[in-house]
Amino acid sequence: MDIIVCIKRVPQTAEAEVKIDSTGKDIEKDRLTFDMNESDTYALEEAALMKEKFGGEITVISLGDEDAEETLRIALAKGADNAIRIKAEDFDELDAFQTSQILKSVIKDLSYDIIFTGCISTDDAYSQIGLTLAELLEIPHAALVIDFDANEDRADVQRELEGGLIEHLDVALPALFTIQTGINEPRYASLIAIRRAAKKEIQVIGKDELAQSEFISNSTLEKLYVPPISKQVEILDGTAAESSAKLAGIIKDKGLL
Amino acid sequence: MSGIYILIEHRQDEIRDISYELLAYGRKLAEDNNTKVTAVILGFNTEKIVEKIESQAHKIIVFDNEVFKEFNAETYQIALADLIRKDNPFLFLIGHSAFGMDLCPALATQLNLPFTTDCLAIEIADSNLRVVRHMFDGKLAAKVLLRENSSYMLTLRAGSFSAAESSLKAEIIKLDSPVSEVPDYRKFLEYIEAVAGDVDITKSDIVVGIGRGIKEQDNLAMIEEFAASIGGVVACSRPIVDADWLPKDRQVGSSGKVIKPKLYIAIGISGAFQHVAGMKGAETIVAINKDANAPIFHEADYGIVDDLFKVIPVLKEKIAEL
Amino acid sequence: MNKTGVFVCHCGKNISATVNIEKVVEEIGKNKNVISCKDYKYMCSEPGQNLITDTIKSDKLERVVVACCTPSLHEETFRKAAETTGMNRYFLEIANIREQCSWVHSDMNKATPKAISIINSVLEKINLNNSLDAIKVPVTQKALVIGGGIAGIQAALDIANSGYKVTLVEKNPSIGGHMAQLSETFPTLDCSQCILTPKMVDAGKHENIELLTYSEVENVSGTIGNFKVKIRRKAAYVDHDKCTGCGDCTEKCPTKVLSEFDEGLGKRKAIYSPFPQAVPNKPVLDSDNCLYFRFDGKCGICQKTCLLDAIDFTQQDSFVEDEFGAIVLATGYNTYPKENFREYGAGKYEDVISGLQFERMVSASGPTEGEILRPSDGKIPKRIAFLSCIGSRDPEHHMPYCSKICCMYNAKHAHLYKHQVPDGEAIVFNIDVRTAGKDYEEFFTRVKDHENVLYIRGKPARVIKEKDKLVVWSYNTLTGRKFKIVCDMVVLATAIIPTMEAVELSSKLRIQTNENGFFSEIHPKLRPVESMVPGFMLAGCCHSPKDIPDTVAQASAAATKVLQMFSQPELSLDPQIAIVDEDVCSGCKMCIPVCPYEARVFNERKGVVEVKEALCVGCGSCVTICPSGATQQKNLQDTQIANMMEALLG
Amino acid sequence: MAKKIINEDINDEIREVLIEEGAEDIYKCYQCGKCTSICPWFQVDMYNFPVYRFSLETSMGMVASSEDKDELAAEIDKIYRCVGCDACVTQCPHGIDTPSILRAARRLLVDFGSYPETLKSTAQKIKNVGNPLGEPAEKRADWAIDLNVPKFQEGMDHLYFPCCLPAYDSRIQNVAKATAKILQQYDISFGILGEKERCCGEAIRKVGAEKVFTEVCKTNIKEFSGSGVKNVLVSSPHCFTTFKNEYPEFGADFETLHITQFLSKLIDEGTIKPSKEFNKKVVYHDPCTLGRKNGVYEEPRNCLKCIPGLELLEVEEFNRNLSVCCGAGSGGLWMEWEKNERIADVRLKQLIDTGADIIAVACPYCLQMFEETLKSMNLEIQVLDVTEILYESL
Repeated sequence: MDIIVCIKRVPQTAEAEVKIDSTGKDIEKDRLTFDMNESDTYALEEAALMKEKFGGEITVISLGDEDAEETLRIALAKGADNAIRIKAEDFDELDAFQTSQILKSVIKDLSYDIIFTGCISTDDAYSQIGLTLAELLEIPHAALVIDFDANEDRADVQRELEGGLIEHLDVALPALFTIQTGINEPRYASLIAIRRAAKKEIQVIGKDELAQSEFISNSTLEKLYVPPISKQVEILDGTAAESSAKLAGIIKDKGLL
Repeated sequence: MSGIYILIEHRQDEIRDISYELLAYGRKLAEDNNTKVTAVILGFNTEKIVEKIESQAHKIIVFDNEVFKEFNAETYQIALADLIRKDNPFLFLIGHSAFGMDLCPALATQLNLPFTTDCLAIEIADSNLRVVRHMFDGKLAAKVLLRENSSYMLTLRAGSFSAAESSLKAEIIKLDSPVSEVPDYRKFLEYIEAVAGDVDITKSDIVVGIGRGIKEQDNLAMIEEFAASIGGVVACSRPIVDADWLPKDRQVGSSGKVIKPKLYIAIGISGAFQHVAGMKGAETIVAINKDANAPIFHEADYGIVDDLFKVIPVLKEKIAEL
Repeated sequence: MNKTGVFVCHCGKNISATVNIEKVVEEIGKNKNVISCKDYKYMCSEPGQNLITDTIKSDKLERVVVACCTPSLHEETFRKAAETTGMNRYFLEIANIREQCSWVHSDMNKATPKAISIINSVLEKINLNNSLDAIKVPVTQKALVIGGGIAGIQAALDIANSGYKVTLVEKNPSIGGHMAQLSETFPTLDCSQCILTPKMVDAGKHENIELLTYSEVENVSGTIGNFKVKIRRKAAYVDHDKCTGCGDCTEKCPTKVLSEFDEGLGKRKAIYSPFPQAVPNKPVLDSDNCLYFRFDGKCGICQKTCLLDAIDFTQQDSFVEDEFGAIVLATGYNTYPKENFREYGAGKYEDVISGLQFERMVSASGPTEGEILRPSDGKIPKRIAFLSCIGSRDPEHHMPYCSKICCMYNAKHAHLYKHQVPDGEAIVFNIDVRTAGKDYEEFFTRVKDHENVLYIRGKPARVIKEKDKLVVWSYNTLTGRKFKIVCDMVVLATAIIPTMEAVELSSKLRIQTNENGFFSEIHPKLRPVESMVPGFMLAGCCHSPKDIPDTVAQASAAATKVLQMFSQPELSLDPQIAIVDEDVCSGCKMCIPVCPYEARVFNERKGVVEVKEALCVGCGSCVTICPSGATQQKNLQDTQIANMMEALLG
Repeated sequence: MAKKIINEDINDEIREVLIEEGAEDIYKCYQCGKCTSICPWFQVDMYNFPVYRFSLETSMGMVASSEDKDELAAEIDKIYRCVGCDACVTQCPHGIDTPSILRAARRLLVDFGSYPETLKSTAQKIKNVGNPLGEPAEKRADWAIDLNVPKFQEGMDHLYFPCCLPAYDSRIQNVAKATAKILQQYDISFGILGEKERCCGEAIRKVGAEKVFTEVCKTNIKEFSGSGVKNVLVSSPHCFTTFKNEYPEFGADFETLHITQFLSKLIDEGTIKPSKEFNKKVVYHDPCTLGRKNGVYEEPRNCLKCIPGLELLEVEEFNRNLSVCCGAGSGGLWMEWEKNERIADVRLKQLIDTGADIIAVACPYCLQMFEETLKSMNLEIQVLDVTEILYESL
């Protein structure tokens, strides 16, 4: 069973101070750490589990600059057999839709039974690439998968809905699935795998090598700004009864219950 | 402008909150832009659902067919593609939910519509459509301009808009389903409910966290009661798990679970950074602690500096009074 | 211009693997003095030596250089061979191209030119060598043995039995050493005292042996064949000529101190004989603890008790001076102080004892009369932990070497304990068990299999006292399990170290030791019992940790080396010593104090310094300090050195 | 799939890489296991940590090498158990530096993101905002606001570098405050760098995040030399050891003293003479990094002994070089191990059993570790820094 996993190298902003750079359209990245997008790590692990079950090869693809090879190499150490980088430096700014089209132009020529992507990237948070890609490749899809199993030509899939409800599906392969975090326990890379990965070749594909050279953009990011919310604790004083009453009021007003 | 279409999300005969929010926002947009709101319902035996939103839209388009009995992105996609091609609405709005996320990008792509996801606001000016959305773990907002087109598709974030009453009387149009059979390549099998009794603190919108400030195991009952009264679940910091008062899966923190509820009430938790790492993503954080210097107050939106044993019983009453 | 031959040895592959012999022969052949240059696989073998002698004869060589290993190994071999042709032995020199070249390099391209320049420099030296004759000195046919343990006793008896006089010096009041302290000996378990005491008596009574107990060597001068030795006889405050060893004084003495012989487990009196079988069995008085000395003449009970009037509080240290032809060093060992092991509570908890203390405990003559009892409460320990390698094999903190005997005595101790306390548990904590020795592995196997002794692999890290028990913290590295083993007693197999006396002697007598303080031998395999200073032989644990069989064997071997010397009336000494050009010497006398061998005297009449040939060893100190250049070393004159340097650097 | 339980060969490549990263001691091991029974984990009944295996396994290239996911996770968990207290290093007959062997493996793992998430996040925070708590840099000097502590300027005698915990943690800020107040009381010329200060990086280097360490190290050195800092006083032994022993290889040129060393000197000189009685039984806990690693045993005790009324207790058997780690070193502060798997519990019990009223520490990590652990114990005993006690008595 051959599996393709699309991964993205993203800045780790959860614990960081995020500052807008001088273009106003991007963030200052020099002090940030970068790593594989969180849900992509689960997607990769799901692929590794499927490979353990069925054999076959895992190919990871990332559209990114040279640094993305570091992330691809991590993927190679954690179960992938092949890695492809599509050179982001060959393109101007890309939106999610264009990215999907570029990925499609490479993936369409590859052999695969399953494509896994993360369900969302933590940087721009669109949740678009997976489904767009599935549509472009004209294969079925399911988003937000939290449980996955497969046999030769069908997948048994559970999607996470709101409120603890789960949707149980049966999907024909080949298909694309966007993977939710928590579906599995992503593995560590062993030192043997790390050394093996360090020596593997990463296939690099430039714009010229793509079958297509024009990709329609859906949207343009005009500017970034700090949303006008700041966290400052509001101490509710008074007697226990007074403070409780204030709190109850706030909870009600904000519709938190 | 050829109208604002809103896809109604429903499950097990209940309309999801997001749909009411979208309808309210859609009506406002329609008013501003001098157009109409059309709700689109796909389902089977949809009378009750239609009834519920009759007053919320100018028009309701219904595909009532057994194939739409359960949500299936692939079946929905076929029907909606057909509808949108015919009607070519200016805006097609879907909730940014498990439902919308599983549908919108594929549908829009099929139709070659400019689309974007997880929007918090929409600005329509001249012939341009701009949206506001969050990026980088919600730390920044972005203004995004969509490719100019006569028709757009967007998913909108739940909770960004308030639902509102309305007194419209929708024109109801029942259309025949362009699909008669659920395609073999994606089949709905069942809904699975989370196992009753099992508390998954990551799934709850309201979490009451307790720390060593509760002092004795016997006091746990009082907290459980309080949490139940507000529809929340009880989670805790490390010392409580250490003391075996609660199981490990209730622990919030770097070694426990990371939770992002709407409301987190930290009771008797000092706020060691290991704990904070697990709950800082909560939308609203309330801290109740008698130590005014407890670091938890750095994380909280609202704080009560008082003895928790005094506050909790009263708070329970006050909330019940609402 | 001397007709010189050069012989290059391959030393199997030792040299030829790194040095291009062919190239060396070719290059050396170009030297103006060299008329023949040959190579051979093993020059030291008979055909190799024949090659040299035949060439000397056929080519009428006047000088020979052998390029091979270090001169300390085969210089003598080749010089002897050269002498057979009638050549003066000092016309043959060694160029060391093994230790100084092939062994320390790996790059043939660098080693080969280096070998060539080494040989060239020796060619420069030998060109100016003179013919020399050995210096003959008479030998004093009397031996000194320092140390009266089993090694010293055996060496003294072997020499004495061959008809030569021996003086045996022992620092303690009795001979016998550590062996007298032991209980049974591995692997045969015969009683230590039973095999030792007859030898002690023999030594004490031997007509050729002069026993100087309670004595220490103060000073040694002279050289091989003729040492002058000053020995301090410590004041015993007992006139041993009068004393009969009746023991009354000891019995009456009111002062009790910890007994050194019992390793602090028992007590002795201030006037005492260390143990009943002591030789000589006459008491000494320990003035540090004696009430008479400590409180200004109070007490004196011993004096009052002694009917023979042998107690003499006025006695002073006295000195004996004598001459000896050879000296046997048998200064023995100490055990490394257990107090160095805070992690094991040693020195803090009474029930953590050393291996030697355990020996005293199981010895029938010991403080408990052979009963194994806990020092803290006198109870029979139901479980004993024996900890191996305590201070041994610990280069980071203690001693890098293996103390060799501990594995065996641990097994012995476990065996003795199990025999005494059959329901007790003996646990030996070890890193690995080393039992190389005749019948040793068999003994170890027997102890394990038949006595059910538990061997746990793993070095404990802590011994912690909990209530009246000792808890040993250890990790079994074979099962991968943690253990906190509760014991009644812990026995530490502390490392064997050289004695303080050996350390003092080595600096006083300039006898080389290794980095751990054990005396060094000339050659570890071929001359293992001779010290690097001529005339000093080595016996027993002062050379390295040893068991009794090895010690006795080495003692006899040392005695043989002494006897070999004594069997000839004269010794031939190396004539490559200093000479003084009396015409140049200004008589400044700077050389006199720098000579470590007192070999230089000022001739008042001539106003110049002269060399005492029998004492000079050719160390060269005088040569380097002489401001006028009057002092030169024979066959290593300044001009020779300058020429060698030029050949090496030019 | 069946697990393969045989290693078909020795992996010399991994061995060589690890040696390059600092595991050069591996061949010295003779498998005696003393390291394992001196390791603080030995005293944690519920956890088995065979320290001695790392040398041999590294020399066979078998560290973190399992092809089985769960087994590998367990192996990596083991690699991150080491708290770097150096108990094994100081007791090993061959002086094998096992923490460095583990750090070599950690360095490779960190580069491939194969290390515990909590440490990953700590590393990120240090890189992003310069402290492991993720607090903003501009709040770094907030502890000093009420004290009028000046910013360091050229010409001042000392830079006081409080460490991230005393700078941000509301409890531990008191250590920085007490220190500053003592220094002010005796007119010591000193200043702080405030928001220009970044974490010293000691712990994150031990975690294996060498790149993050190098970055903060270089930034600090640049800041120090730019400000003309010649002498640094630190509250944390971790800052102390890394400034003193590790920064010089990156070009640092300043002297560092732990605050107890500095105060002890003032006490010996007679400058500081505590007058107020402090009638408490105080047990001193030797921090590994101050004691075993840097041999500073007596100065902190000196700071306590001079206080009238104070009765100084020792943990018998476990003091000075035989002290037991609090568990916070080498990233341990951010790891949260299961109950019954915590070194801090073991050490606290030893400290409590002395009958002391107060546990005196000289390290913010120990303070944090003990405070956190004590909170769930419901005991009267208090944990204070030596400087806090000393300040009380002035």
